[in-house]
Amino acid sequence: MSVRLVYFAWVRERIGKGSEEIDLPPEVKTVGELIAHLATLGEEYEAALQVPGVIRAALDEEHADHDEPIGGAREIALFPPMTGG
Amino acid sequence: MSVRLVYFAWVRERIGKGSEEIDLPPEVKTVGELIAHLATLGEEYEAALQVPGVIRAALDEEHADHDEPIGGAREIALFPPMTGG
Amino acid sequence: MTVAARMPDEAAHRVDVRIQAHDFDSAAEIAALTAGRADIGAVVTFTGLCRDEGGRLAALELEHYPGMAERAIRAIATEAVARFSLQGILAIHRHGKIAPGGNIVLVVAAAPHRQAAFDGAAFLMDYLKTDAPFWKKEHLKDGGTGEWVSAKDADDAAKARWTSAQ
Amino acid sequence: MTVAARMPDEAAHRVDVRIQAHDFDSAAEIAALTAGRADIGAVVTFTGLCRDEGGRLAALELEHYPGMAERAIRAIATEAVARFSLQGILAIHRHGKIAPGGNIVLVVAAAPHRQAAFDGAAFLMDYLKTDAPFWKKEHLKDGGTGEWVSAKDADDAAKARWTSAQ
Repeated sequence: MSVRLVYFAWVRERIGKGSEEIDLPPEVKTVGELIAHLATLGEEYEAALQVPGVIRAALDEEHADHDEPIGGAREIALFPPMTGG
Repeated sequence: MSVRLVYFAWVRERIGKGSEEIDLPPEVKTVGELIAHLATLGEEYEAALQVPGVIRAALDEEHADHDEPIGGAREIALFPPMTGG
Repeated sequence: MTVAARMPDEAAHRVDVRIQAHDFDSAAEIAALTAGRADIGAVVTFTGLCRDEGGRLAALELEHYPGMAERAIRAIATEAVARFSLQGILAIHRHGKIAPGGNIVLVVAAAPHRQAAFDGAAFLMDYLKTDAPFWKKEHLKDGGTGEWVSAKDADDAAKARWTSAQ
Repeated sequence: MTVAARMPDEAAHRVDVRIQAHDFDSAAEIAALTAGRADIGAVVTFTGLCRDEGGRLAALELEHYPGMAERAIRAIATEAVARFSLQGILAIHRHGKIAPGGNIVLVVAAAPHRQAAFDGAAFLMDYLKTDAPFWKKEHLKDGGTGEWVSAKDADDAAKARWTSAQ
């Protein structure tokens, strides 16, 4: 399954791009498993995702915990804790 | 001792004037005693001050409880609970 | 200490209190409180307006005790600045006849962070409601003069939370 | 129910959310929220401004997740209206580069009485701080690019009070 990944703030800076399409390996079922999978894709991903606990995620623009199933989400966002307001 | 009394809102309306100068009888030492004294001065004062507990007072523009001594205050204000804001 | 040396400190904790019959311009007041400063992070404003009470009211008439009104609000505002480390506070309270939809009171509190600004404005309003010498009388749409507005127990309770929380 | 019959009710509980690069005009927004109404008694505004952090900052740059930013703030604003029976709520959040003293965020909450308006604005700000997808990066006066601003535990605590108080 192909999904669109979008990155923000220092996650984006460290990975070196704002978005990409990837094919999800069949064993990646949850947000946490996706983060663990991405961290194996190279140094830049490792640098961005080295502390998985601080990474926040959204599935199709809705906040999602790490144990949440990705299901049929088309766009998955990964980013640091938010600092708006 | 002569003091200036000022009245506001329904206290003013019931007494029928906004201010007056009166001579304080020597036995009137506190705000509460002043209110009791005024209530004897006629029907309009009685109507204004019939429930002394709701009457608020200020001595020279500072809030004062009923047991507070009038001391050398030059202006004594009597009024209902405030409803600003 | 010279006047020039005192200026920045006074400007940094500005207390501005005005009692007036004419209307106010919230935006101009916010701008004046924050103009030329880059240390303010949060501004909270409270505007109190005249309600028509379901179409019943033609106006509210606000009576006040002129000297004491400014003195009482200034005392509350000064305490708010000290208690919440505000960078500035403004209170404007109108008197006279005010039609539904019209402005009655404006409070503006400025602080480095949002909690202090929220608390400063709420504190000033809670004390102002019970301690500032203003009284509201209703003028009815049917032409009659209505009642003096009664003080609310809820306002005393709102004020009390600032002492119990200490 | 006809559209005409639905209009007053919708107008009575207005939720307006905007994500934009350009500045906002607080006074015009307050006026728009209260225009033509005589049932609003209290309006609370919160304005968040860019601080220079003791002269260190040249600007903050706000990055955001466009679609989700509006969706997240709209969800919080809609909950605030329901929870505090607000008559209207507005949130404007800017993105892009903002200089010290400049506006970042505006919240306006309208209600019949002051406590609901204060609570509505504070609730929206507390949730917005932790749930709206915005990130601040510092640009330094010395020309360098500074750090991404870290999330604060205090902001999580501020949000938590709205669930523990239930």
